[in-house]
Amino acid sequence: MLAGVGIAKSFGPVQVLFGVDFAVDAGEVHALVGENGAGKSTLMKILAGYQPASSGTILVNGTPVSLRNSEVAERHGIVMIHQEFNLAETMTVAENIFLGREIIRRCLIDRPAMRQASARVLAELECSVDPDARISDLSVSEKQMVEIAKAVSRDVRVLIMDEPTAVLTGAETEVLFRLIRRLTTQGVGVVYISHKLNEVKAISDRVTVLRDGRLIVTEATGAVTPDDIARLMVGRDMSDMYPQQHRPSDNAPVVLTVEGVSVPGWVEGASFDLRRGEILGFAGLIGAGRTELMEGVVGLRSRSAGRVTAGGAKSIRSYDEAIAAGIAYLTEDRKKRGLLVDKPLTPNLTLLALPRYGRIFIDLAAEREAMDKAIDAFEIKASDIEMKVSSLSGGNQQKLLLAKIMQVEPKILIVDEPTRGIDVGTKHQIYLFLDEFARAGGSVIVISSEMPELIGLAHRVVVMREGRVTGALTGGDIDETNIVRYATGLSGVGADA
Amino acid sequence: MPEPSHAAHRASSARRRADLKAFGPFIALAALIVLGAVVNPVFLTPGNLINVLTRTAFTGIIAIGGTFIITTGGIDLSVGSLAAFASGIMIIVMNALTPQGLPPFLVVLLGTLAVMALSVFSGLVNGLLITRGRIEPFIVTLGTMGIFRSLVTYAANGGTLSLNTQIRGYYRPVYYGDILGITYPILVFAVVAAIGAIVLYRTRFGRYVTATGANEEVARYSAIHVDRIKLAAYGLQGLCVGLAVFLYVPRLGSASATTGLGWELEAIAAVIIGGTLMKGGSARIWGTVAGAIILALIDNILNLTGAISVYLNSAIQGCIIIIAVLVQRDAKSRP
Amino acid sequence: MPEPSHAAHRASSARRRADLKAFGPFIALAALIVLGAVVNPVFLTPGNLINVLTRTAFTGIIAIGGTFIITTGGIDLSVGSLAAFASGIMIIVMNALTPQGLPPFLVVLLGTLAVMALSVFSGLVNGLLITRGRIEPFIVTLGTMGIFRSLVTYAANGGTLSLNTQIRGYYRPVYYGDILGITYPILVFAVVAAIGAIVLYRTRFGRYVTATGANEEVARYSAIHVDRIKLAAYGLQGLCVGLAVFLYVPRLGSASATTGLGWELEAIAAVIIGGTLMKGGSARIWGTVAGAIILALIDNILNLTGAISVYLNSAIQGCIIIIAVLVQRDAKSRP
Amino acid sequence: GAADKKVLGVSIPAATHGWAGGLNWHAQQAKIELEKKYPDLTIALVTAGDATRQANDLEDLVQVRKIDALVILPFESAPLTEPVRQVKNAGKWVTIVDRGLTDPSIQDLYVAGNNPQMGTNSADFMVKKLGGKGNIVILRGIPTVIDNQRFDAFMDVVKKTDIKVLDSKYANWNRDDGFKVMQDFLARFPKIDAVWAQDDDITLGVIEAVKQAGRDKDMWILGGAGMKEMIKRVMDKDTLVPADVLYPPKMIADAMELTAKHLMEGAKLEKQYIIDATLVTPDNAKQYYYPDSSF
Ligand SMILES: Nc1ncnc2c1ncn2[C@@H]1O[C@H](COP(=O)(O)OP(=O)(O)OP(=O)(O)O)[C@@H](O)[C@H]1O
Ligand SMILES: Nc1ncnc2c1ncn2[C@@H]1O[C@H](COP(=O)(O)OP(=O)(O)OP(=O)(O)O)[C@@H](O)[C@H]1O
Ligand SMILES: [Mg+2]
Ligand SMILES: [Mg+2]
Repeated sequence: MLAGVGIAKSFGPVQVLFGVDFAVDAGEVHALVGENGAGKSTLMKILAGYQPASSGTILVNGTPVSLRNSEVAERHGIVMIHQEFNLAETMTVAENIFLGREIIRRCLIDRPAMRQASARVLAELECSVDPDARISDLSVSEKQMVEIAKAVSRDVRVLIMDEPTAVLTGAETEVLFRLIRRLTTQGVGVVYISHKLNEVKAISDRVTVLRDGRLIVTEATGAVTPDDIARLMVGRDMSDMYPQQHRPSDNAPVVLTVEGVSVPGWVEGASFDLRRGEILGFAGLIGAGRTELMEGVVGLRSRSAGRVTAGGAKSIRSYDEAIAAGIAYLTEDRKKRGLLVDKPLTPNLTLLALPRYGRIFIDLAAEREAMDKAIDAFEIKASDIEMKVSSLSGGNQQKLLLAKIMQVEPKILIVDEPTRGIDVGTKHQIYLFLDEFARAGGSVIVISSEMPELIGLAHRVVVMREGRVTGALTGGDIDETNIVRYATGLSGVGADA
Repeated sequence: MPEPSHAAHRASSARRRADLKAFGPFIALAALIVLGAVVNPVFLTPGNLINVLTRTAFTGIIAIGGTFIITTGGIDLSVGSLAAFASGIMIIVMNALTPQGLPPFLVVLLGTLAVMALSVFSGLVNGLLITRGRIEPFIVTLGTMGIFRSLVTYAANGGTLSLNTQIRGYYRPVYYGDILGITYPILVFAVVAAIGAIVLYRTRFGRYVTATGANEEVARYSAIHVDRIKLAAYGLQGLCVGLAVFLYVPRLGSASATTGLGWELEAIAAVIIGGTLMKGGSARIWGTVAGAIILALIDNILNLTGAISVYLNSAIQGCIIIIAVLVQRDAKSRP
Repeated sequence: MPEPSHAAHRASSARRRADLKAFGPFIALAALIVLGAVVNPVFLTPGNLINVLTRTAFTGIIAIGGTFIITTGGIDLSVGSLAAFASGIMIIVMNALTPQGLPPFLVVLLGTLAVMALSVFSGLVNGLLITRGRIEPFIVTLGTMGIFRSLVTYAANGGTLSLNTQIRGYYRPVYYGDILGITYPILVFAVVAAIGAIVLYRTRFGRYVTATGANEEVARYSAIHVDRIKLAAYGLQGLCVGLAVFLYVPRLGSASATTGLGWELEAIAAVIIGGTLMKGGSARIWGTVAGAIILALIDNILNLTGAISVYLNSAIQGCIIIIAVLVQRDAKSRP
Repeated sequence: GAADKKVLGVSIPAATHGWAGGLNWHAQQAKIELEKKYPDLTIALVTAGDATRQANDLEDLVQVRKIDALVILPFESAPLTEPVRQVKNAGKWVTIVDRGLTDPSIQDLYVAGNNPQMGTNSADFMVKKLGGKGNIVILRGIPTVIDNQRFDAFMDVVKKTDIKVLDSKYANWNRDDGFKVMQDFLARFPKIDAVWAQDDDITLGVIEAVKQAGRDKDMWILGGAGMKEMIKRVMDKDTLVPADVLYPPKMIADAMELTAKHLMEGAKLEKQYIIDATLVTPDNAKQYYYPDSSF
């Protein structure tokens, strides 16, 4: 249906794609996998008309076409959901969903019709977002659902999804899969980019592996295991994904105490504590309020009640105080809150920890050195150190963000969706990194929508539902069924009778 | 609080906040009206209010166009100069046509057409320099601001261009005439605002204007021709200036280097006081209307009292503007 | 191409592109100098160039402060009025101190301190209204623009405040004096620009200013006190205005309602012509310096020739400004 | 020969309001005529939008235009005193027009309009026509020394009579502001016998406002400067505009002519030429009517 033959792409002197062939047929789900920076997003942007290829041919139904821009591509029924959000923040959900193809009645925009149509698509996605809500008021996962709604509400024949589930929980992923299956039965071809290989295994018919801008293989998914895929991606055998768990001793000192924290509108009286050397997971469905709780804990959001103490007697009220107490928070929204995407890598890396680079003047040499170290330590792939962050691949941006947070050498690390958009190989390294961090006496709070991640990594898991802590699981109790029971209100505090 | 209403509550409270936000300028307006009534009972007489509203029409109409510009994330500093230039050309054209023995209606019509064409063209020139030339709107319109004003000064030989008295008599009612006590400029202003609101909120073009200002990249990805939208917005601003000139010329029947001086700041202030965001992406046409009226009322109230040293006029003006906006910010932040 | 040089080549080409961009304003400046030399050979005489640069100092120094403001994503329309107000207060203070029999040095020093305190305070008031009051900078500074100008009018009773001639004689060299032919205002301007560049590019504060303008939310999540940074930027702008006033007062020795009229637009224009982005997050101090000089040169070149109708002065000015920016845009887009 | 070539520098405010526009027109007219009359004379005419820019212009005139003499109508007196002194110190002839410097010893020639006299003459006429009593409103110019001089002189006269000044506001020598302020005065004061608008640009706006309110039979307006439309009205015995007080922008042309004459012919000049703020009434209006002027 849609095919690229010999697609090559260079940014200036840097070549990122080398003669890649890729095709998606009607009614199939074709997964595209590869390491961070392998060129997946770039390839798809070319096939969807967002970027011109340096060379190569694009075929639609066997005829060569020139996709000058996304408008032309869309006329061919090619629709792409981007890895980074493409929503106008000051506009409403319905306005965004229909942007560029408003429903017109008697020369005017038919708002009720658009609202209804949006509500219908959102309902199909089992998403409870109000079509009249402003995008800026939504959480990342809700934004992602809006992106999906925006794409599928179009007249689509080829749907390209660039890591749609990076910020979605299991339940939503299920909904998405049902939607994909329905689309394929209608003859829609789907390209599915993901770093979650079990998802790839579950949903796709074929899988293509890209490494360093080169096509490695295209296979029927049935013929390979997730481990095979991982090996093809990174070019070597993958060891165990999660590090060997070590439990911190029960009498390890408590380093962070959170008592009755309420964040107006989002969180009601949440309490928990964190021990030295512990990795504490936070689970919950979208909208459970985990992000808001943590932002309230570190002082980035105002609290209406509650105390947060870390060693000292004084309650932490501002992000400054949190940083001073050795707490650092990694945001889930890297584009809006994490990185200055129009700036080069170095100023981004040191922004949070800038006081460490001089009281008044910045030690540029030290900064450069830190950058080099970070590139090594986090394997950030950047063709030019002076390039803008927005030119980094999604996964490399995430690595940079993690490196930025680590610059303050925190004792307590709160990471919100830390592996969002990270490839399997690097994910493994991040897990190792967090584990080592905890072993060395640090403490970690992990908010994750990936259940296996929490189960594999956390010593203890706190579950939230609709702004309240509903329970905590330890040891052998940490499994999917339990988490889901607490997260959906079948067990725990406030369980539905 | 019962569980199910949790999310609903959040959403509705957000909406309530948004509503209050939209009401901000009107609250400030109401406060100002009360102040006016206290300062001098004459303030509330229909005669005075009609006068003030009629005067508001020029900058008000220009500010409607300005709302579009600012919503795209741009700015137009040239509107006041353009108004002067267009007034001058309109007078020259009509003066040239009058001796030809054409019926006055036709003279005014042709003059008006000339003015509209000129204004839209000038707006488009701004737009082209901004979109094709990739120059900051601030610089482009600062440049054309000087150019237009120079041109009218040149056309008037440094002095005044005066409309032929004969045609003036015919054209005069366009400013001074009324229907049931409401003068034409007020009516035109109301109609322009209504059309502006419909275009901005109910048409594709309006939606694209908002999207362009909200996020150009997203707009481009949604197959919106961002440059064309911006160009059209500047053209529209030109059209609004043309309309304002059409209403302005019959008032004094003349144009000079001082015509329209400072209208650009007044128009922009009206837009911002009305609640439109300077950075673009969010528009409030009716807020702009309120903003324009607020600015006119401040002048009026100051003229209606002798209590304040004339030297301090602009200080009072400045304070009221800031307070008017503070009032709405306050109204907004209340839950 | 052998592999190892690959990366090096890449880096250098990117850097070259960035360099060209930064050179834009300087190319425009060079073009203007050539134009001046062609129009009148006297243009290139040291006497003329020194004159022009000396004049540039006022708005130039203000524009350095403006670069910080605009980099945070703000704007300050009140600088011209503040300059007038501060000049007035400085004159009043010095006039009041002179009869006290203090040594002139002390009189000037106290006057200067008063002016600095007042200017910084006024800048901070702007900053507070913007950060605490959550009002658009455009509105706040439009308001204070009126307020400051009113206050100087009031202080001067609608007329002119003139500096005591006795102290004037002593103070005069601050504008007219020189070291090796370079006048003090030029030296101060150069020093302020250098300090500005160091602060903006090499200090934490400068980095925070840029981050705030680039993305306020990211800055907040990086533990930056966005409000304090903005406040400091407005305070800094005040300081720059104070310095400009310190150099300005000995020149004309008086202040009135028309002092510093239009300096705000000139300062902003200098910043934008220099390549700083209006939307914030990207600063070019040396570009601003070039921008300020460009604007002064345009005036100067217009005075070099009698070929153009005086009515068209601002038209030529407008055209040159637009062309100057077009030139740099062009230089940028070339590979 | 080249030695005889002379440059006369003329620095005036830009045409930002009616009177200044007239000034520009007359200056340009005079430039054309004088350059024709004296082939060896070049006139460098520059205009400035504010005092600072005018000071810049002076530097440029001396430095790059190499003038031999300067005719200047200062934006404001005090701020330009020092810059003009610099010109004088550079050995140039200096003619000051209209607004005297704070140090009169600088000037070689002073061609003066008389602002206080304008206020006094206006007040005298008003007192006479009103019979020493009545209600008046005043529309002032922009806050400057000139405006203060006119206003203070006017008030000195009026204070001694039973004329009541209801209020005075700035109308910025701008007809739109004149219209606006007058509309509000009309709304505020039910009984106004006369208006002192001080400037014919403002008068234009005032007339329209008064007409609109239908009160053109109840009051009359006294402007000033000698705009041709106003002189015409006076000539035509318009009851709304019974008189005008001259403040002719043509004074710049006179000053240029005198200076040129001195420069080219070595003519001896008086130290001072005062141009009176003559009261224009229907009797003498004809001689002040220049229908071709832009002002
Ligand atoms: N505009 C650009 N300028 C320069 N280099 C770019 C640009 N866009 C992408 N690149 C580079 O192209 C390479 C491929 O990026 P791409 O985004 O396609 O990777 P990806 O496979 O999608 O990775 P991820 O899994 O992290 O999203 C990266 O090295 C990236 O830095
Ligand atoms: N600015 C806002 N205004 C109104 N509601 C908001 C806003 N931001 C978030 N919410 C709501 O708050 C709830 C909690 O947010 P969020 O989805 O981030 O929680 P979470 O537990 O972190 O979930 P996630 O898995 O998505 O990170 C959501 O229902 C969301 O709609
Ligand atoms: Mg990608
Ligand atoms: Mg979250």
